[in-house]
Amino acid sequence: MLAALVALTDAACSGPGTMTSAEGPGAHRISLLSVGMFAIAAFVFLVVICFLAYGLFHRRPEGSGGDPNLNDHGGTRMVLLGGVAFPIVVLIILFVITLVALQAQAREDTGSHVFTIDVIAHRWWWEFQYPTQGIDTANEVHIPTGEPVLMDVTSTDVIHSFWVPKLQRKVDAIPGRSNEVTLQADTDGTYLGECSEFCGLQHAHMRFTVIAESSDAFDTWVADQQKVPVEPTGAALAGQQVFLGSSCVYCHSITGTNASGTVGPDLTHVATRTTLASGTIPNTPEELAAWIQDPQSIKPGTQMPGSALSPTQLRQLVAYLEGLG
Amino acid sequence: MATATEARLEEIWAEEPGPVSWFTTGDHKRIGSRYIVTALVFFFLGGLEAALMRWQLAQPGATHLTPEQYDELFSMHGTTMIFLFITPLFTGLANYLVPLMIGTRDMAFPRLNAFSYWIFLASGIFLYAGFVVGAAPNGGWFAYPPLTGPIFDPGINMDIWSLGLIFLSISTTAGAINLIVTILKLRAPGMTLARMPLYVWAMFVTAWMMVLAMPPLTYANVLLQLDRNLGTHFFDSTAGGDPLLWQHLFWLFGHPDVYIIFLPAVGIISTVIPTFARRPIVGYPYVALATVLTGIIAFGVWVHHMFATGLPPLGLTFFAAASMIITIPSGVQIFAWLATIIRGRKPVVTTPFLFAIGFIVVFVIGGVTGVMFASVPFDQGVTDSYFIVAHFHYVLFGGAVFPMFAGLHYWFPKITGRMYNETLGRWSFWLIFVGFNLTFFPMHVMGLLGMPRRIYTYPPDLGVGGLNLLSSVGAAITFAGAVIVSINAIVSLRTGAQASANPWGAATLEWATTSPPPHYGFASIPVVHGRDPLWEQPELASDLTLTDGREILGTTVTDAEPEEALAMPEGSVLPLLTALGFGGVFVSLLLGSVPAAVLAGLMTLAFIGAWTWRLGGVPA
Amino acid sequence: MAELDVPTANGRDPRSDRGALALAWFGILGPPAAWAAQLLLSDAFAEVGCEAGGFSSISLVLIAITVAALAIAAAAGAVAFLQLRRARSSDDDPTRVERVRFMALCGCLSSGLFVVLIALGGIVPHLMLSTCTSP
Amino acid sequence: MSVAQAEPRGARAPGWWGMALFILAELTLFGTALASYLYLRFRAPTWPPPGVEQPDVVLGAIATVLLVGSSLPMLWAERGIERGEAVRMRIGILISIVLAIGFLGIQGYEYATASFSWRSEAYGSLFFTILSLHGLHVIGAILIVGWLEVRSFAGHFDREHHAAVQVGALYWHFVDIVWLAIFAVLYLSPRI
Repeated sequence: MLAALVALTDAACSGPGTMTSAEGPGAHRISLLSVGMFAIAAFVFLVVICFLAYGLFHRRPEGSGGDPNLNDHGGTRMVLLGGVAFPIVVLIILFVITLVALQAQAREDTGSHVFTIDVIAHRWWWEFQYPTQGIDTANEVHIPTGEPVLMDVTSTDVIHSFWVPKLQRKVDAIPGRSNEVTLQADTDGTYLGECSEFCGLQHAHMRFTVIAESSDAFDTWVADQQKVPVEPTGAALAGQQVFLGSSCVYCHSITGTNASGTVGPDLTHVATRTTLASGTIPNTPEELAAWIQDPQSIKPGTQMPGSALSPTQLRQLVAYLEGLG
Repeated sequence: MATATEARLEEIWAEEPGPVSWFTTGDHKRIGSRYIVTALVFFFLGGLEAALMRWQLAQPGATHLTPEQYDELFSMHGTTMIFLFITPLFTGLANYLVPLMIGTRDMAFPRLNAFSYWIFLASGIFLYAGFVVGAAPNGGWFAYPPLTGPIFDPGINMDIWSLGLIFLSISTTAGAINLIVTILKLRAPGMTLARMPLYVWAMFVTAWMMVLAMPPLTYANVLLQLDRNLGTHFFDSTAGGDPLLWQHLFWLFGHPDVYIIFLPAVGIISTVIPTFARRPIVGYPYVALATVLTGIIAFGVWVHHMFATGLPPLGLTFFAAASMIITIPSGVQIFAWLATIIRGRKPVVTTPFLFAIGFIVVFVIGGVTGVMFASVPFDQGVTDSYFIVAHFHYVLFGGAVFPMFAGLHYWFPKITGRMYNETLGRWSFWLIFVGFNLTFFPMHVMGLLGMPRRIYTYPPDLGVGGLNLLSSVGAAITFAGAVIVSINAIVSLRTGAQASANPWGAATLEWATTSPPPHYGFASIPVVHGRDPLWEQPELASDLTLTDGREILGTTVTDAEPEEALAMPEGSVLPLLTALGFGGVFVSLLLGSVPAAVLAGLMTLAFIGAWTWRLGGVPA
Repeated sequence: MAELDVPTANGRDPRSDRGALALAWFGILGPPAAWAAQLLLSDAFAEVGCEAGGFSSISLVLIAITVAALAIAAAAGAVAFLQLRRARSSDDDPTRVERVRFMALCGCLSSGLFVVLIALGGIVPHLMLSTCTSP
Repeated sequence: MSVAQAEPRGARAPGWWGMALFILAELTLFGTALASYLYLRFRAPTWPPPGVEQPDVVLGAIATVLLVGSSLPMLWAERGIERGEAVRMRIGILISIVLAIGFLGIQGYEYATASFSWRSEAYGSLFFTILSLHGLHVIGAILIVGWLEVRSFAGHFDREHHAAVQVGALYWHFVDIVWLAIFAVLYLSPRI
């Protein structure tokens, strides 16, 4: 059974969220621990199955009624050895290994970090603030590869949980508390992140992406994000007018305009993001238009209301937003 | 002489004929069977909810269910299976069996027993009223605030949930107290603590855990109700409260509760295996003590449900140590069963025995994965993923429902007087065993692939589509197996062979009575000289016939030495009325009308006054 | 009282009887009580100590709590072991001796398991984790 | 040969065990309540929070004397019925009830004059919830003991048959003793 478990996991290693193919030090510790414990578990299971099979199938006299004075001398030794002695030894070893892993984790969290990212969980999207770089983005977080970044995780509404299966353990986002976890990716790449604490209707569509890139690629990304978007022209300008004239400004903010709502994500550089609605739909003009038109059909229960824009206004608004590179 | 005594006892312990006695009975056998049947109805409802969830999750991006419906389904699936199915069913089985196994005629408080059942039935209907008004509980079975707080779940859904659980805790606590006093005070002479059947030990420890575990849940729910309806700030972090307070209180109840579910199952297995291995359990004191220690340590492990909430690591290690050590008593019990089978005669392969063996295989898988969560970093990796869902179904479905099927088949002849159909029994076992593993084993892999819990859908690129389909197919097979069990029961009720008093040649006292046992249970209270009365003493009759009215024998706590005969009350309708009174109070609270609640409260007090009018005073 | 051929409570000095029973229950329930106290106190100190700035003597307090708990659990084990030995040589009626030996054996096993649990939970973490690693 | 049917009292009566276990459940409930109070207290930087003054210890002390004092007439009543003196029992119970009502009066006064409400802040929520939880239990105890009083007028209790009085008195003593712990945590602990 458990051998099948290990086999199945390896076979399905291709999944974006596979914990056992770790890419970060935190996840390495966990996958090392899990492989070790699966081995012990498989061994224990095998021992029990052998005893059971022997018990069921070895030949001995067939008794009719119950025999109360069959002595169980040998049996008691088996109970004490198998049930007490062997497990205590294994558990003490496992406990010490757990403490070693916990110590490594604690050293990692209290050690030095290149910078801190404030992770703020909302009802059903993730806000990432870079205080040192002065950036506020959503659902996609860029980090330099190979560098430990401190994530300061909290929430503004209900309890969520910040989890990047391939990189690190999960940590709950609890309103009124800030939990720290070190995020570090050993190789470049995009890593799937998920909310793993039930947080209401759209808990299933509250994903984010961690993009690990070389430090100079990271620096260019930071520079882009710090730029104030250039004045739009033509259809984009008309789109800006549509944006400023509609209810979008109450929830969203774009630097360089007077839209300063914080209920929804900051849209200053929304075009640079590869997905929209917290990892639910790809960032293409058609999907963006459909999302603006009727978000409830894509994420039923989301806080964003539908909009009654004419097709031309919609086209202009999409043009404006897609221009916010 | 025996038949005259039996006739006399039959007349003393008789109940009013016809349907009236349905509402006034205090007979532990009728109440026990009622508990079991009602719990099986909730088992069917819970299974339906599970089937709908598996239908929605069978392929990625399915839209069979809206998120709201899915949230209500998984919340009620968890709440139903844990609170309304498995615990009441084991309570009912204990109500039926414990008095017979300890050689007495009824529970210590027959009317309180009836009251517990009526409250359980009323709270089950109360919880399911949510579906009728379209606002079933939707916060999950552990309902973490602030999600279930006044701001983010303003509807009536979570009020139904938390008031329903406070309502149910009355029944659980009353039933547990009743069981403890019965086991302490009414054991047959000679049944010292060292000779109590292991099923009675298991229910004894379970009842103590119920008495100690329910208050934290009730208090947590009272705080949640106050936060939701009176504007208090217990879980509101902006005003000095803390959401983790709820998690501490809930899991201080939560983990003992999963052992409240598991220990009765352990008691059933420790009764079934020795019977079919044709020998007493190996290492009786070790198994009895293991049950007690599991129950005690269960109260010191609850923080392993909160390893990912950012508590200081040093604090977590205390609970990690306890979570590891608690597996040792379970290990002792498993090796005791294995030793019993090995040291016993050639096992008699019947359906209960098959379910017991299936239990051992499945529970060991659940147990070994359970130990892994005691290792803090690993738990922080997999908590709230489907790996956890796989684990707890292996230890709850595998660890409690398999033994339940074993117990129901094992005691079916005793309770109904009919034998079940063996071939149907085997078919149902293999279907459930295969279907169960097909459903829940893939979930281990889904968890490792990063599939979080409680998502109503998942994208195709997560790579868990195929596994989910496999799991849904498995669920269908398991459901088919359960249907065959119910067919087997219904068919055998009418056409099953007549069951003898002891069809399995078992050792415990309940098999000394006829099948089904008469109202008075034992013609004479048996005197016990060992752990396996029916194997050691062919002749059990004693001269303790106690025929001066409805009497049972009170005995001392540790050595069960006779003290005095206790008069038992007649059947009465007051327990039902009191339960309805409580129902009125809770419905009024739910609807928020204080005057109605006060009125219902006064009515309840009146019924309690009438009920206790004659208690502990000069006999009428 | 009933006149039966069943072992009855009379004919024995009730005070020593009750004393032996109290010791038997202490043997079984003493160790878990010590462990429960150690768990709650240590966790309270760990959480409070760390959040209130982590005063340095906290690990000293935790060690003291653990040592006290170990002492109680070991004492309970000793009491149970004594009763077990005395029961083996007792000539009391067999039913009572069986029960006394059963409770004494449970006392020894219970104290054995809880000594391991208290040591594992109390001492080992201190060696590995600095007391107040910030959450 | 049959066992004599007697009306067991004290630790031999199932009713006594039933009430003892119910009290164990209630102790766990109050234990959880006080633990929650201490949990939130040690998380808060200042306790009680600024702008909320400490509960009045003098008032609390008077209430404690009244309630704990009410156990004495109850004990006296129990000894009375054991000797068959029903009148002494009735008087004892009556005095206990009066003292308990005095206790509730002080609680009511505190509710009315408190400068904070259960709605204002976690401190207020905790204070009033635990107090009213205990207050309800005092009312429950008064009802139980009052019912014993009524039953004694109907001649239900005598020297041989008074198990209910012992059970009712047991609950009464529990409600008094639990108040000591609540008084210590709610009134005294904010001061240390």
